[in-house]
Amino acid sequence: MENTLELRYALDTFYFLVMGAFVMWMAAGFAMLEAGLVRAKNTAEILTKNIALYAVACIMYLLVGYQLMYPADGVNGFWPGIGFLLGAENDPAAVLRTSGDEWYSGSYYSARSDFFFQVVFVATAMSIVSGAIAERMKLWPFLFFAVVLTGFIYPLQGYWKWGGGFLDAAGFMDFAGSGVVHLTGATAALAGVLLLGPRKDKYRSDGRVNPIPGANLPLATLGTFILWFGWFGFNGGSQLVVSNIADANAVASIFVNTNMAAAGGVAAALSVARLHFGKADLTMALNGAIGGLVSITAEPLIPVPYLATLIGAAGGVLVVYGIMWLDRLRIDDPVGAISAHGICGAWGLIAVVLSNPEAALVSQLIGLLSISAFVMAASLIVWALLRAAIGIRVSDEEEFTGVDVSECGIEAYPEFTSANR
Amino acid sequence: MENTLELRYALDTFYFLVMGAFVMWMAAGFAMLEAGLVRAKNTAEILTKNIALYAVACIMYLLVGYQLMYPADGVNGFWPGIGFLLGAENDPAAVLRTSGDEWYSGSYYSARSDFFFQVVFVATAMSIVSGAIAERMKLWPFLFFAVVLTGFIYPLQGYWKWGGGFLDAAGFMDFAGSGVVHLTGATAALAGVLLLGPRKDKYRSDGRVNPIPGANLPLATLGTFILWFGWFGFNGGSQLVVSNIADANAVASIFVNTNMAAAGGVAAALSVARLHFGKADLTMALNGAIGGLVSITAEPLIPVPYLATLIGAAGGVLVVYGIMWLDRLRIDDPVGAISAHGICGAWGLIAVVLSNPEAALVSQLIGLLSISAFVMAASLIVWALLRAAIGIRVSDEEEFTGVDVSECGIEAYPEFTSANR
Amino acid sequence: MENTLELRYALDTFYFLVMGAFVMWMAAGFAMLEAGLVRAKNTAEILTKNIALYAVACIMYLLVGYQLMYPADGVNGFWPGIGFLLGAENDPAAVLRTSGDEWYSGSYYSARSDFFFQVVFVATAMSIVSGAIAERMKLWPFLFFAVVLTGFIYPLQGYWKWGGGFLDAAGFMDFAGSGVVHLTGATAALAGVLLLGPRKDKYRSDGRVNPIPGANLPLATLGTFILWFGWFGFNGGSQLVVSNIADANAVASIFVNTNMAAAGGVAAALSVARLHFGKADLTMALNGAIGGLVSITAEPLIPVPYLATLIGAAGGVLVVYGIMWLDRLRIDDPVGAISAHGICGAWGLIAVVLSNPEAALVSQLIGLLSISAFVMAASLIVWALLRAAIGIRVSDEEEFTGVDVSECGIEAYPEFTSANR
Amino acid sequence: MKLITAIIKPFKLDDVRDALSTLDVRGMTVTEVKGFGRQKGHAEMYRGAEYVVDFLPKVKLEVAVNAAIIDQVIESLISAARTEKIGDGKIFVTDLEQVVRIRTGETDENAL
Amino acid sequence: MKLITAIIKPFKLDDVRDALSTLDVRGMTVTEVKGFGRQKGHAEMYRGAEYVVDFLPKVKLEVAVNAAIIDQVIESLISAARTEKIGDGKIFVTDLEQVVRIRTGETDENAL
Amino acid sequence: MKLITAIIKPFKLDDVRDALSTLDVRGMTVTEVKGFGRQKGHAEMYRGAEYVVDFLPKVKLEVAVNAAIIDQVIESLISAARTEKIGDGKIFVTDLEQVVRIRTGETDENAL
Ligand SMILES: Nc1ncnc2c1ncn2[C@@H]1O[C@H](COP(=O)(O)OP(=O)(O)O)[C@@H](O)[C@H]1O
Ligand SMILES: Nc1ncnc2c1ncn2[C@@H]1O[C@H](COP(=O)(O)OP(=O)(O)O)[C@@H](O)[C@H]1O
Ligand SMILES: Nc1ncnc2c1ncn2[C@@H]1O[C@H](COP(=O)(O)OP(=O)(O)O)[C@@H](O)[C@H]1O
Repeated sequence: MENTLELRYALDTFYFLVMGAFVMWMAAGFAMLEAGLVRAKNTAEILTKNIALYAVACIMYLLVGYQLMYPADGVNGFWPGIGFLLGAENDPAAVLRTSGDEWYSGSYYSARSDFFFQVVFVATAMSIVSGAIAERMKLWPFLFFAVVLTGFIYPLQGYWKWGGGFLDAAGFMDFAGSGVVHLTGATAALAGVLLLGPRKDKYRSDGRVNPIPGANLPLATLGTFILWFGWFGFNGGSQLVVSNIADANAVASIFVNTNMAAAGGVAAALSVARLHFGKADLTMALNGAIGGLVSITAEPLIPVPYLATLIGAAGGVLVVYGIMWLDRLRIDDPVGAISAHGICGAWGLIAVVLSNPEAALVSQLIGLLSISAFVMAASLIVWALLRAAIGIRVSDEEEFTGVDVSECGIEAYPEFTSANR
Repeated sequence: MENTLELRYALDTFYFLVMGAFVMWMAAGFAMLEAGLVRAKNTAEILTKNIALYAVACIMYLLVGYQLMYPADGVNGFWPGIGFLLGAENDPAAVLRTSGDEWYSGSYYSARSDFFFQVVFVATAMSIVSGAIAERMKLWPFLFFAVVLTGFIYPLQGYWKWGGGFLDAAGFMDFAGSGVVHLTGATAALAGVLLLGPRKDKYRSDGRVNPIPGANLPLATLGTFILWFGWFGFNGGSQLVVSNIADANAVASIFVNTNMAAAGGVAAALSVARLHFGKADLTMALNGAIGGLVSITAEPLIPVPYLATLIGAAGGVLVVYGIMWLDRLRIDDPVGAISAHGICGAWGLIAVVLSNPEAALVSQLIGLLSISAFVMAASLIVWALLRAAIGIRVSDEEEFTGVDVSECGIEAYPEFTSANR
Repeated sequence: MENTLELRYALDTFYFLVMGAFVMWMAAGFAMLEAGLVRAKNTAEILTKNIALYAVACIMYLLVGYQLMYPADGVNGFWPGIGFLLGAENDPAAVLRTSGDEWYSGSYYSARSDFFFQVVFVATAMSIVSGAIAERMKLWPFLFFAVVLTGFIYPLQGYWKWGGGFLDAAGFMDFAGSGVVHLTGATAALAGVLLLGPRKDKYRSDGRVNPIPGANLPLATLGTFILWFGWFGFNGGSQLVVSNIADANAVASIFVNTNMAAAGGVAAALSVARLHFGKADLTMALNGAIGGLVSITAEPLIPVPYLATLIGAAGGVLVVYGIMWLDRLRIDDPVGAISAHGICGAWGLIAVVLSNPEAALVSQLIGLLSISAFVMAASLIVWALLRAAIGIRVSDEEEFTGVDVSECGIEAYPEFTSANR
Repeated sequence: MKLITAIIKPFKLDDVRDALSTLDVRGMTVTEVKGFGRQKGHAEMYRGAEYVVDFLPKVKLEVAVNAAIIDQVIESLISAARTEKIGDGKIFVTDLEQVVRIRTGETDENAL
Repeated sequence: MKLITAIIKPFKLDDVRDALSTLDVRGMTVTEVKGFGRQKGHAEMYRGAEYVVDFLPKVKLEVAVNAAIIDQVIESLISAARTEKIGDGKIFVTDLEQVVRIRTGETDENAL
Repeated sequence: MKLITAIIKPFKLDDVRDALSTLDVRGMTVTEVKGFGRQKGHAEMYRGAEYVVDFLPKVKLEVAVNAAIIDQVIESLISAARTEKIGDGKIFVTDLEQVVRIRTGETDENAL
C-alpha cells in the first residue's frame, strides 16, 4: 500500500512536470508567432521582450505572485492578503500517513511541481501582451509592466477563482483559464494598446486600413504549432491528477477535445477568410487555431469531441471577425492577440454552459466581467503611470527605423533586408 | 490491488498521451521541412496546406476514419463496414473487474487516448503528400483529397493490418507503420505527382535536371529534428503499453533503435552525397535521417541497436539514390518525400525479416503490394476526378508568380526576397 | 507487490526516456542557436555539422563510449579498461527477485533507457564545439574530431566521475554535468579555436574588435528556448529515479531550480548589457539563459529556488564579461559557447559548495582542473594531428565566399542574401 | 529627352512619387542602393564590440522625361525629398539619345 | 560606344540574355529594380485589409555596346523581351564617353 | 562633370572606397548587381543535379566627379579594384549635364 501511495504521488508529480514543461514551451511559441508577424526591423526587440518577460514572470511569481494567488488562508474572497515566497515541500512521511480518502483533499503531488505548473501559466498571460503592443512600445516600461502584471494583477484575479476566492464561490467555471489566463492577458494588452495608439501609417486618414504584413510566416506557423502542442500541457495538466482510471480518462478526453477545438478553429477561420477575402489567408488560419484553443480552455473536459470541434470552430469564426472589427475601431494589434485571447476567451467562458450542467450563464458573466473590469482598470493605471513617468512609446523616427536598432542595438536579419521597407 | 490496476491504467494512458503529443509535433516538423525546401514564393501556401491538412485529418478521422479502421466487428478481412464517430470511453468499474489475465486482451488504457494516438498518425500520412506535390498544386483540391485520404483510403488499408483485417491474418508485420503510414502517404503522393506533372523548368528538354534550391535550409533542418524527436512517440508509442518490466524494456529498445536508425541514415546519406557530389549536401543528410527513421518503423523493437543502425544506414543510401532515380524518371518531388517515405517504407517492410523470426518475406511483400496497389488505384481515381472537376494544377502564370500570392494572397517573406527569382 | 515493482520499473524507465527525448531535442537547439549566430553564407555548413555530429556521437558512443564510461569493472580510478558495445537488458525475472532494499543498488530501470539518456548527453558535449569553431573550420576534420571526442575523450573523463573513477572517490560533485558535459565541451572547443585562429577580419590590427552579426536572431532565440526546454530533461532526468515521494519531490525541485536559474541568467545578462552597451543586446540575453542553465547544472537539486536564481544570475553576468574578455584575448567564438559552457561550467562546479554541505571547494577544484586539463591536452593533440594531416581551416577564399558553397555545395538562403556581405 | 537620376532618403519615396505624379511623369524606376557621403553612418554595438555602419540605405530613382519639363521635375523632386538634414541626396541629369517602348516599339517622346 | 539600359519583365531575363549572346555582346550587368508606370500593381489582402502593390518587380539590364551594332541590339532585345502586355518596359540609350576594362586597363572598343 | 560607373568585385568595395577617399571624392552610391561576362559562373550541385550559376555577384559604384579629376579617379579606382583575374569589371564614363544637391539646392560643381 505504501508503495502504491508513493507511486501515485510520483506519477502525478511527473505528469505535472511534463505538462508544465509543455506549457513552458509555449513561451517559445509566442516568441516565434510574434516575431513572424511583425516587420523585420522590430523582430529582435520582440524576441527580447519575449524572453525577458518570461524571466520576469518566473522571478516575480516566485517572490510574490504564487503566495498571493494561493495563500494558505485568504483574508476574504477578494483579497488574499500579502504573502511572499513558496511554502514548504510535502513531507514524505506525512504524505504516507494520509489515508486514501483524505488523499485528494490535500494536493498530493509535489508542491514544487505545482509551483512549476503555475509559473508557466503566468508567463503565458504576459506573453499575450507583448504581441499586441509590438512595433511601437519601449522595452523597459514593458518589462516594468510585466513586473506588476505577473507579481500582482494576475495573481490577484487568479486568487478569485483558482485560489478559492469569491468567483469560485459564485460558481464561476474556468477549467484551465480562458478567463483567468487568456482574457486577463488580452485585457492587459488592450489597455496598453488604448494608451499607446496604433502604429504609424496603420490607419489612413480616409478611414482605410493599411496592412503591415508580417516578415516571416514560417516562424509564425511554427509558433502556432508550438502553442498547439504546448496546449496539451496547458489543458491536460489542469486536471491536476492522472493516477487513477477516472482522471486518466479525463486527461485523455482533454487532449482529444483540445486537439479537436484547434482543428475546428483552423477549418472555420480558413473558410471565413476564403469567403471574405477570396484567398486562404494563412495568418487567419493561425489565429483560428489559437482562437479554437482559447475557446475550449474554460471547459476542455466535459464536451464530446464533436461539440469541442464546434466550440473551436466558433472561436475560429470569432477571431477573424474580431480582428476586422478591432481594425475598424482602430485598435491596432499586429498579431491578433486581443481577438484570439480576449474575444475567444470570453466566448470560451460562455461556452462552458453548453456542456457543463453545473455552470450557469450568469456566473460565467460575473466572472467574465469581474476579471476584465479589474484587469482593465489596474492595467490602465499602470500603463498610464508608466506613460507619465518615462513614456511608453518610441519616437516616430525610432518607429520608422525600427525598434531593433533603437532598443536592442542590433538587427534580427542584418543580411536579408534592405532598410527602406 | 485495485490501486495497482488504476495506476497501470493511468500510467499507460499517460504514456500514450505523451507519445501521441510527440507525434502531433511531427505536424510542425513536416510543415517546417517542406517550407524550407520549396522556394520562398510558395512557402505561405505550403504552410497553409500543412496546418489545414492536419485540421482536416483530425475532423475526418473523428467522424469516419477511426470507426472504419477499428470497427467493433469488421464485415470481412477487406471491408470493415461503414461506421462513424468514436466508441464510448472505458468504464472505470468495468476496468477494475478485469482480472490480471484478461487485462491486456482489452486495451486497458483510455479509449480516448487511443483515438488521440491514432489520429496523429493519419495526419502524418497526409503530411507526406503535401511535400511531394508542392509548388504547383491548387490548395482546395488538395484539401479535398485530404478529406478522402484521411477519412477513407488510409483507414481502409489501416484496417487490413492494424484493425485485424486480411493482412494481419496473412502474417504481415508492420509494427509502427513503414507500410500503413509511410508507404501509404508516399503512394498517394506519387499518384498525385503523376497526374500533376513536374514543376515548370524542372526538367530541361535536353534531359538534364534543373535544380530548384529550397529557400530556407535552417527551417528544413529544424523540421528534420522535429520529426526525429516526434518519431520517439511514433515508434515508442506503438508498443501501446509501458506499465510492466517487459514492455518498459521494449519501449526503451524502441527509443534506442529509432535513434540509431536515424543516426545511421544521416551518416550513410552524407557519405553517399560526399562520394557522388564531392560535397556534403545538407538536404541529403536531412532526407537520410528521415529515410533511416522510416526504415526502422516496421520493426523498431527486435533488432539489436547495431542492426538498427545498419537498417537505417541502408535507408540513408536508398533515399539518396531514390531521389536521383525519380529525377531521372521525371517524377518531380521537391522535398524527396516519395523516396524517403515510399522507397524506405518498402525497405523497412522487407527489413523486418532480418530480425523478426516470425516475419516471412512473402507476407511482407503481400502487404507491401496490397497497400501500394490499393492506395495507388484509389488515389489516382480521386486525383483524376478532382482534375476533371476543378483542376488540380495552378496556371503557368500563377506558378511563375508563386502560389503564395495566387492561393493565399500573402507572401511568406515579404521583406526578404525580390520577386524575380 | 510484484505489480508495484513492475510499475516502479516502468515509471522510472518511462520517465528516463521522456527526459532523454527532451535532451535529444537540445540537438535541435544547438543547431538553431548556432545557425542563427553565424553569417548566412556559413549556415548550411553549421547545420550539416550539427546533424552529422549528433549521428557520429550516437554511433561512437554505442560502439565504444558507453562501455568505456560505465565499465562493469574499471581497471583503476583513471582507466576504465577498453570495452565495446552495450551490456544486456535487465531480465524481468531477476528484477522481480530483488527485494525492496536492494532495489536501488542496481539501476532498476531499463538498461537501454540508461544508454539512451547517456547518449544524448554526449551529443550535447559535442554540440558545444561546433559553435565555437564555426565559419572557418573544415567539415570533415571536425567530424573526425567528433569521433574521437564522443568515442574516447568524453567517456574517459566521464568515467572519472559518473563511472565511479577517482573524481567520484575524491568527493567531486557534479550532479548533471556542469563539468563532465559542459566544461568538457567548452574546453575541447577552446583547444580547437586556439589552433584554428579567429575568423578573418574579426580583430583589427589596431586591436579593436570587428563585430560579425549573426544572420538570423529568431533562429538563435528559438534555439535558446529549445535548450531551456531540453534542460528540464538534462537536469531533471539526472535524478535517475522518480518513482517515490522523495525522488518525485527532488525532480520537481530540479525543474523549478533549472527554470529559475535560466530566468536569473536572462535578467542579469540583459541588465549587464544595458549597463555596458546602453542597449538590450538580445544575443547576450540568449547567452545569459544558457549561462544560467549551465551554472545550476552541477547542483540543481539542493539550492532553494531563490539561491538557484542567484546562481543563474551570476552565470548571466559571467557569460557577458566572459565573452568580452575572450574577445580581448582574440579568442574568437562566434556563438559565445566557450564563455557560456566553459566559464559558467566552472562557476557551476564551484557554486555547488554554496548549497551542498557534502561538497568541498578543493574537491570541486580538483575536478575542474582534472577535467579541463585532460580535455585540453587530449583535444589539442587531436586537433594538431588533424591540422598536420589534412588541415583544419578552410582557405581564405573559401572563408570569404562562405563554407556553405565550399563544403556543402549549397546555400542556406539562396533567395535572401546578396553575395557581397 | 533627359534621364533624371535622384538619390533620396528611403522614406521620402512615396512623397516623391506622389509629387511627380502631379506632373506629366508617367513612370519611374526605383533601385535600393547604399550611399556614402557627408552624412556619416551610425555606430552600433554587437556583443560588446562597436562598429560603424558606413553605407546608408538610400533609394535611387530614375525618371526619363521630356527635356521641356526638366526644371519643373527637378524642382518638385527637391521640394518633396528635402528634409534639410544632411544626407538628403543628389540629383544627376544625363542626356538620353534614344528611348524605346518595348511593348509597342514607339520611340523617343512617344515612348516616355 | 553607347550604354543601353533596358527595363524588362523579370521572367524575360533569360530569353534576352540568350538573344544578345548571339550578337557580339560579351557582357551585361543586371539589377533588380521596382518599376512604376502605366501597368498598375495588383491589389492584395492581408488580414482583411486591402492594399495595392504599386511598384512592380522589374529587371534593369545595362549593356555597353559598340555604337555600330546598336540598332541590331535594340531590335533583338525588343523581340526577346516583348510580351505585348502592358509593363513590358523601356529601353534608354546614353552615350558612353569612355570605357575601361579594370583587369587589363584596355580602353574603349577594346574594353567592351 | 562626369559620372563614373564601375562594376567591381564585391570584396574590393572597401579598398576602392578607401582609395577614392584619399582623392577629392566626397560621396558615392553603391548598388548590388549581377554580372555576366567573360568570367564564367561556377557549377553547383543540389540534390544530385548540376547547375551553373551564370550571373556573378558584382557591385556597381556610381561616382559623380569634376571632369578635371577624372583620370586620377579612374587610375586609383583601377589599382584598388584590380586582382588581375578575369571578372575584375569595367568602368564606364558618361557626361553629367547637371547636378543638384537636394538639401541645399546647390548645383553642379558645388553640389558634388
Ligand atoms: N559624388 C557622388 N557621386 C555619387 N553619389 C553621391 C555623391 N555624393 C553623394 N552621393 C549620394 O548622395 C547621398 C547623400 O550625400 P551626402 O553627402 O551624405 O549628403 P547631402 O546630399 O546632404 O550632401 C550619399 O549617400 C550618396 O548616395
Ligand atoms: N519615364 C520613365 N522613366 C524611367 N522608367 C520608366 C519610365 N516609364 C516607365 N518606366 C519603367 O518601365 C516599366 C514599364 O512601364 P509601363 O508604363 O508600366 O508599361 P509599358 O512599358 O508597357 O508602357 C515601369 O515599370 C518602369 O520601371
Ligand atoms: N558590355 C558590357 N556591358 C555592361 N556590363 C558589362 C559588359 N561587359 C562586362 N560587364 C560587366 O563587367 C563584369 C566583368 O566582366 P568580365 O567579362 O567577366 O571580365 P573582365 O572585366 O575581366 O573582362 C561583368 O560581370 C559585367 O557585370
